[in-house]
Order: sequence, then C-alpha cells, then structure tokens
Amino acid sequence: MEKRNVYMDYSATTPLKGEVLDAMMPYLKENYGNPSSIYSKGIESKEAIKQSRTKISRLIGSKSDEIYFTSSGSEADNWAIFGALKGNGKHIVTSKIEHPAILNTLSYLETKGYDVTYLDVNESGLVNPDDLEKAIRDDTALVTIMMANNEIGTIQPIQKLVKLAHDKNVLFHSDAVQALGNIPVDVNKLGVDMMSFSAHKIYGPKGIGALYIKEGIEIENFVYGGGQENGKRAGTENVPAIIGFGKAAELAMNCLKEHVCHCLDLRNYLADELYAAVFDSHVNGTMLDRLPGNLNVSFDYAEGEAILLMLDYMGISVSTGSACGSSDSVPSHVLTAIGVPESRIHGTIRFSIGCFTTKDDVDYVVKAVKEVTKKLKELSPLK
Amino acid sequence: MEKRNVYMDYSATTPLKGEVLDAMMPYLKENYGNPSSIYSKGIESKEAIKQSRTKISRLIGSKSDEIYFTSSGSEADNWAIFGALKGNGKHIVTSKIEHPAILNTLSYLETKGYDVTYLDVNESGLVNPDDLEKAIRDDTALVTIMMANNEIGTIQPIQKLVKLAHDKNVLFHSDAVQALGNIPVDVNKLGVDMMSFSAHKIYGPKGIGALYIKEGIEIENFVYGGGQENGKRAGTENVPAIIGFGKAAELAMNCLKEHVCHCLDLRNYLADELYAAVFDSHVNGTMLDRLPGNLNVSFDYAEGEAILLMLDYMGISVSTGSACGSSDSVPSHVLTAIGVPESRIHGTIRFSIGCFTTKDDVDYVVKAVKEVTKKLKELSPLK
Amino acid sequence: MNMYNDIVMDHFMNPRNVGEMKEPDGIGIYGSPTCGDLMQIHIKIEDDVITDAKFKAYGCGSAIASSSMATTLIIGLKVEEALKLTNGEIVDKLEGLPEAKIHCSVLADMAIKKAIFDYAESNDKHYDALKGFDPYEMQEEEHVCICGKDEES
Amino acid sequence: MNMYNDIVMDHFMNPRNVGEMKEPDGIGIYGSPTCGDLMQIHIKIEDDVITDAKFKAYGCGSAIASSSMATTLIIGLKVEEALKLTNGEIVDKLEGLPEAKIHCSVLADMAIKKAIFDYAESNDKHYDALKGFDPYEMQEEEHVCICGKDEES
Ligand SMILES: Cc1ncc(COP(=O)(O)O)c(C=O)c1O
Ligand SMILES: Cc1ncc(COP(=O)(O)O)c(C=O)c1O
Repeated sequence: MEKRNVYMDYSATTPLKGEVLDAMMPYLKENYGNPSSIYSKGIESKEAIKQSRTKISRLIGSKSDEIYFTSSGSEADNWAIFGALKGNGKHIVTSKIEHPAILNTLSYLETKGYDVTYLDVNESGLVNPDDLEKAIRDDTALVTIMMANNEIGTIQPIQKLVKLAHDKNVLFHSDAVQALGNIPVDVNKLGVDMMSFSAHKIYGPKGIGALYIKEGIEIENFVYGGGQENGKRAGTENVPAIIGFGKAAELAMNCLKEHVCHCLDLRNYLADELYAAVFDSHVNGTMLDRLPGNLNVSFDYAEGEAILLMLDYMGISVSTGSACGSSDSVPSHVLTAIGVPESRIHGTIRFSIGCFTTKDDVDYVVKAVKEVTKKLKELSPLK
Repeated sequence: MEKRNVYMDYSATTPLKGEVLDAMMPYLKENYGNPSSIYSKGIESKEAIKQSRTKISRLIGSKSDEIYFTSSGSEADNWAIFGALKGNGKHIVTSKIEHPAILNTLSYLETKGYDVTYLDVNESGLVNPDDLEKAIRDDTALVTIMMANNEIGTIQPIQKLVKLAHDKNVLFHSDAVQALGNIPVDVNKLGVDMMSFSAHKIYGPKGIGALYIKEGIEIENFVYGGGQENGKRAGTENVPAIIGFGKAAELAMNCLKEHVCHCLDLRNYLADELYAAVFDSHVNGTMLDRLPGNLNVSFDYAEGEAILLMLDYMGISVSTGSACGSSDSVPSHVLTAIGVPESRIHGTIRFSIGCFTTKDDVDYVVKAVKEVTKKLKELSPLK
Repeated sequence: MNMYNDIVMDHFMNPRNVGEMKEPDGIGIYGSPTCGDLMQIHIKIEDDVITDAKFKAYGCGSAIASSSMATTLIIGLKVEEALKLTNGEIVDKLEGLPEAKIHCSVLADMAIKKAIFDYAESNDKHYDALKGFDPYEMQEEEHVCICGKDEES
Repeated sequence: MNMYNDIVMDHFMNPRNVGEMKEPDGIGIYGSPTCGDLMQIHIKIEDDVITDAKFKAYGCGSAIASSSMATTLIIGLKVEEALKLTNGEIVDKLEGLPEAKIHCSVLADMAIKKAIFDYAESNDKHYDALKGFDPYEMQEEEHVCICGKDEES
C-alpha cells in the first residue's frame, strides 16, 4: 500500500481554497490601510470589509449590517451569551452536546450565580422540543442550542426550537459553526436571534468568525474601544481574514448543492466500506439528520489515540471522538450524552470529509483503518 | 511637483514586512493543521506557535509562557481590565490620554458601579507620579497607564509608576501597543504585571495581539471554551497571524537600534522642515520623551480633515489629531488633556514615520503640506 | 476610493465662488473655529435676486464642498427661493454625503440665511421665510460641532 | 513532527515483547477499558531473575510505548531490581513524554508490580519492595483515567 496524504478532519479546520487566498493576498500586501482611516487607503479597506459582510449575509439570508465580525467562533459564542445575559434573567437553557465554547462559558456563569439547564439528547443526538418547552422558566434569559454538532454531526430542529423559545419571549442563539457551508443556513427561516460562525470551517482563514445579531436585538458589547463593527466590537479589523471569510462564503453559496452531494456520497461510501472492512465498528449518532461530511465510528479493541497516531503515520489526519482538554481523559460529553458506553468511547474516531476529499482517499483510509485496527486488536488484551 | 505615494501613518497600522509575509505563507497554504489536533499536521502548527511565542517573549524580555495571544491590542486591553477586576476592588486608576480600548472599557465599568480616577497629564503629555501616588486608595484594584501615546507619542515613566503601584500592592497594566518595536520594552525592568501589544503596529499582520501576564498573576479568562492559550483564551488559534507576529517581533528585535535612528532622523528632519515651511504650525507634546516616528502638528487656519483629504489627493496618508468616533466631533481627548486650545485641535495632523519612510518622502510631504495649508488658508475666513 | 463621492471631491478640491466682496449686500457667518468649522458668505442682491455669492470656509471636506455647492445653487435665485434652500437639497445636489457628515451641510444653509437676514435688516426688507429666524440665538442652540472625525488608531 | 519523540514513536509503532505466554510465572493486569487503557504483562522468572516478559496493551500511544519500553527494561533484571523500576525511569528511557501523558507510564509500572506480586503469592516469595503493595485496593484508588486526549474542534 503506497503512502498517501489524506486529510479527513475538515470539522477541525479546513485548508484555504485557492480563490480565498488569492482574494486575501492584496490585503496582505499593498492594501494594508486601516479601515478606520479616512484617506483612500483606509476607505478601500473599509469598502472591502463592507463587501465581505454582504457576501456572508447572502449566504445566511440576513441583512449585511446584522453581521458582526469576531476573532473566532468561540468569541462569537461567548459574546452571544455574555452579551445577552447582562442585566437579564438568571437562567439559561442549552443542550448537553454543545461545543466547549458554549459549555465552558456556561459553567463559568454558574460560578457567578446563573442557573443552567442542560437538555438531554436521544440516541440519535437530537434534542426533544418538548424538553425545551418544559425547561423554559419565567427567568430564562437565553436558549442556546447548536445547529450541528461537531463530533457526530447531528442537526437539531432549530426552527421548531426557536418557535418554542419565542412563544415564551426568550432569546435564541445557535452555534452554527459546523453547519455553515455544509447545509443550508437561513437565519430568517430559522428565526434565530443570534448565530455564530467561523471562517476556518468553510475553507476560509483562521482567526475570524462572525456573530449574526438580528436587527432590533440589543446585546452588550464584548470588546470596548474604537467604533469598529458599528461600535459593537472594538479592535482594528483583521482585514485580510475578513476578505477571506467573504470569499469563502461566496464560494460556499455557489457550490452548496454540489458540496453536499460530494460529501454525502463519499461519507456514505466510507461508512459502507468501513462497516464491511472492520468487523467491530459502530457508527455513533443518527445517519439521517447529520452533516454530510461527518462519520463518527467506534472500534472495539483499539483505542482512539492509538488509531489516530497509526493513521497519522500512514499520512492520514482524523480526530478522536474524545472531549476537550489535553490533560484530563473525561470521555467525550457528546458520545456520553447519546449513550455510547465509556469503553467504546475510547475507541472512537471522527472522520470528516470535505471538498478536496476523493474516492481514492476514502479507499486508502478504509485499507489503513483495517490494517491499523487489526494490528491494535492483536496488541490488545481485550477479547 | 510629481505625485508620489507616501504612507506616513505608521501609528495607525503598518504594512507587512516582506519577511513576515514569507513566514506566514506556508501557514496560509499547506500547513493548515489545527494546533489542537494531535496528528503531525496539528503538532506542526502547535510547534510553530510555540516558536512565535518565544520570539515575542525575547523582544519583551519575558518568559515565553507569559505571552497570551489575543485578536488585537484592544482585546488585550479589555482582557487585562476585565480579567484583573472581577471580584476585586472597585477602583481603577488610569490617565486621561489612554486609547479608547482602555477609556471606553472603563466608562462601561463606571456604569457597573466601578470608580475610575483619570490622572491629568502636563503640557508635555506626561503623568506626574505624585498624582498616581495620591490617587491609589485601599480599594484600588488596578492601575492602567499606557507606555506610549498613539496621538502625540509621549512616553510615560512606567518603571516609576509601577513602583508606586506595587508599593501599595496594586496591579499594574500598561498598553504598550505603540511602544513595542519603537522603543525598548522590557517587562521585567518595567515591572508591569500585564502589558498589551498588537502585531499590526510592528509590521506584523492585523487581527493578532498579545497580553503579557506576569507569572503568578491570576486574572479571569476573557473567552471561554477550548484549552488554547494554556486554557486562558479559547478559540482556534490564528496560526498564520501568530507566525507573522513572531517574525515581526524577531525583526523588530534585530533592528531596533537602526529603526529608532532612522525614524528619529526623519522625524526631526520633518519637524524642522515643516516649521520652516509653514509659518502657522505648532508641535504638540514634548519632543523629548516621545516615540521616534511621531510628529503631531497643529496648523492655524486649516482644518485637519481638509488637510488630510488634500494630502490624500496628493498621494499622502496621514491622520488627524482628532478623537475616535466618526459621528461625533469631540476634539481629541489627548490634545485637550495637554492643553491645546480647541480651535487649534481641529487643525491637527499626526505624521508617523516608519521603516519604509525615506528622505524624499519627507521632502514631498513638506512641499505638499505647504501647498495645502496655503490653499486652505486662502479659503479660510479666519485671520 | 474616497470617503466622499466625485462631486463632493470636486467641490472640495475646486471650490466654486471662493472669496469676499468689497461691498457685499449681505454677510453671513456661521459656525465657530472651536467647533472646527466656520463659513462666511457674501451676497449681492439686485431686485430681490441674488446676483452673486462668494464664500470662505474653514472646515472639513463636506463643509467646504457643501458651501461651494450652496453658492452655485443660490446665484440667480430670487431671495424667497434662496431662503427655501435646505441642507437636504444641498446634500442631494452633491449626490450624498457620508451619514456622519450630513450635518456639515447645515453650515452653508445657515450662513446663507444669515446673509439674507443681514441684507433684510439693513435694507428694511421682510421675507416670510425669515419669520422667527434669529441668528443671534440659534448659533448657540442649534449649531453643534458637526464634522465627524476618523477613528483613533 | 509528532506529539511523541522518535523513541516513543518507535516503541509505539514497533512494540517489543508483544504477546502472551502459555505458562507465565506471573500475570499482571492494570487499567480498565472504561478508562481507555489496560495493560497485561506475563513474566517468566528463574532464580529470582526475570528471564522473559510479554505484554499486551489497549491504550494510547504512550501507554503502549511505555509498556513496550518497560518490558525491555525488566528482562534480565533481578526481581528486587525490577520492583525498583519507577514510571519516572520508564519516561527517562523514552527520553520524555508530553506532560499530560507522563501518567500513562504508570500503567506499565503497576502491571509489572502486579505480575511480580502474582508470582510472589503463588510461589510464597517475599520481596521487601512489595511490602504494603495491595493491587486489589489500589486499582480503585490510584489508577485514574490518565491518557490525555486532543482538543475538541
Ligand atoms: C495605544 C493603543 N492601544 C490600543 C490600540 C488598539 O490595538 P488594535 O488596533 O490591535 O485593536 C491601538 C491602536 O489602534 C493603540 O494605538
Ligand atoms: C460547533 C463549534 N462551535 C464553536 C467552535 C469554535 O470555533 P473557533 O474554532 O473559530 O473558535 C467550533 C470549532 O472549533 C465548533 O465546531
């Protein structure tokens, strides 16, 4: 088997598309003006940012001035929560399978006297709308439930959940970092008040995210200072990254359908082939309401990091299904929430497929996984 | 007079040095791994970040793990203040000439019940250490005074101020965004507990800053989520920008002396020539404790924006001396604080010189300013 | 690319009707150097028609451009017509100003009214549109320092 | 570039002394699949000298590598010497593990002790270094789930 470099961790981050880098280059070179400067060099940067904002707004169906740039999806999540809470009620509702940018922000708030309800998800990884309805209280200030999960890719019924929250006059935020560019995201149809995005998950640059804030929704600022982002988020704009984000959004919009088909085909092919090749493997989460590129599989008799490293040795990049934090070994809160037994969680690998993945890549990965799991099973004292 | 493009607004932002962009390119292309990933592509990014951190720490004389990356100088300022305050005393001491990233954060805190003392500066733009001593109270949680001012470039006696704060066991933060790379900055010698930096002022990329936090100083997190930045600041790292920041810091360290001489020579030449060419001009702030590249000049009979735009028309980029906020016309708080009369403040231009400025640039700017101020004076009803 | 459109830039870089008159029929001055903007207008009036206007201005690009535009608009107008000129119309003729700069066009509008008021006072004329117009009071009240500045950085 | 150094990677990719024995003199098992790591060691002892060791492990890279390294270290040692082997020494021989992974080397260390304990029990041997060592108790107490994971993203 000839060694081959296969990146299959698109949920962790994506390479820049060539067009995205091309669009950024002038802003890394001659167009370095500060967008706050009123001479032409500055106005040019400002104008470019405006166009980028418009491109992103088109992708999510919002108005362009409802988009606020942040430095990451994590910052957008933090801003949405801190911004919406200050001065309001003391109760927040979320799900058990949120990203740490949500969960750790909420645990911090718990230490400050806030009360958080963590909704269960079923085996498929879905929140039950009835549970949300029951969880909302008079003092609930915010519901924050992610659109698509980063580990198992399951997609929540956001539209339905938003309706329930709005019926009780509660703000709704959704982390759509994994959803954007991979499934249609239309903020108006969904009805969300706030939504988080991150460019580096859609073939845009790292270090730039966005928070959609619906017109009329007032939240507190997160970074105070200059008047950037309509006075809501200070700091000299990351111009090249913003331009890259805009270009990535434009491309994502133009090719969404093909992208979904491409990922879905290869993902399903991978699932079928893996199932056939590796006897002791189990897919986690529903295969229905799921991001097209995501496959989360547990292998018996082989530990995740060991699989990952052996695959890495063979040129393949995938990630484990385990949770955040490099010094603890708390097993993935997501897999725990959908009822995967702990022993199985440790043997979990997330494959995530993206626009540069090919059928040959999948074939190579299947062969490699077969070889690696066989080797590790032989090494294992488990039977 | 032949038209010439002259950028003389290095205090607003700087172009990337070619070496910086070169260093960044691999991380915009093939090295796109998420630093949190444990396969080789991830480890490579992680390792590159580590090296960058070391380069920056060398420039400021700190340990490498005392550097925390942020998305901007503004975020670093916000983090230092919010992080240091939570749970502590209710009083903060600052100066009247801080950047809006400090001042607007503090005004926000005033609405939340915090008490802020704004120290005066003298005509030269310097804080009087005695004033600081008097201002510190039992409930003072933080002193934050900038190292070098962004409008008039004056440099505060930070070492002395820190000593006074520490004598009373009060934390000291300093915004060194304008100082870094332009004068020696040694956090140990200065003794500060926290210090803010921004890459795009030292020929590095936009969208990346850093907060130095002295070992042993515990402040609250600003962005919660993943374990990035030693668990203190969540969000997927802006790898290319971090690499660029590191390279810019390395270059700044290697050429600090030459850089200072270069800027100082040209700045003094500009000051002399302008003084000779334009009768009604006045330099604001001391010429002694001042950033080498900064010159802040008020012109009678000509309004700042008008000068700026006419210079822009002639290919020259400079900024006005006026304050932040594009919809109000509050005159520069810095110039007000050093006692420049309002009518003069409106006619103020900040020239800031950097490493790509040449003597020919200065000659051209002097001629252009002469022409423009003459034209505007003729247009002016003032006598 | 500029913060102002081409028409504004043209009126700013090449202002029309700049100057003063030896013997103007009316003089209007509006604004204050403390505010960063000041406009002076001299007008000639014959048979209730504005036959000439000259201005001088200290201020930002939009203040200068709107003053220049305003003078071109009122020359040839009947006084009553000139009094109807609003800053909105000046902005329209300039094909727009940045939001934060719209108010700068008030300068020209007000200076013109003051010049006509001056003419009316010294020639004992009465114009309906000047009723209730008191330039001595309004300076304080209505004229705020209006020309926006760039972000600090 | 790898999260582990070349020595660790070599012991992980090409682990030494993998396997089981038909008739081992001592068996040690340490860890738990729920924790994500489990090590099993079989040893042969002749005249108080460990003449052979075989291991099987389920776990992360450092667990496997340190188990492999540990077996190479104890083969040929006197039992008393083998009992002195600490996880620190295993880490040193591997020329270091990432901070968060240091604890993984405990697995090997403990499994070896348990194997010797097993041998001692069935052969009625007494070793000073085993005094107070109670494998049945410590599993619960001391073995925490130790092998770190990557960041979520
Ligand atoms: C003194 C000072 N502090 C803070 C900042 C803010 O830094 P950034 O532009 O990276 O947000 C700037 C520049 O804009 C500055 O000059
Ligand atoms: C669902 C989800 N939310 C938030 C984030 C954080 O975004 P960023 O990496 O831009 O901080 C990620 C990815 O890391 C994610 O997958």
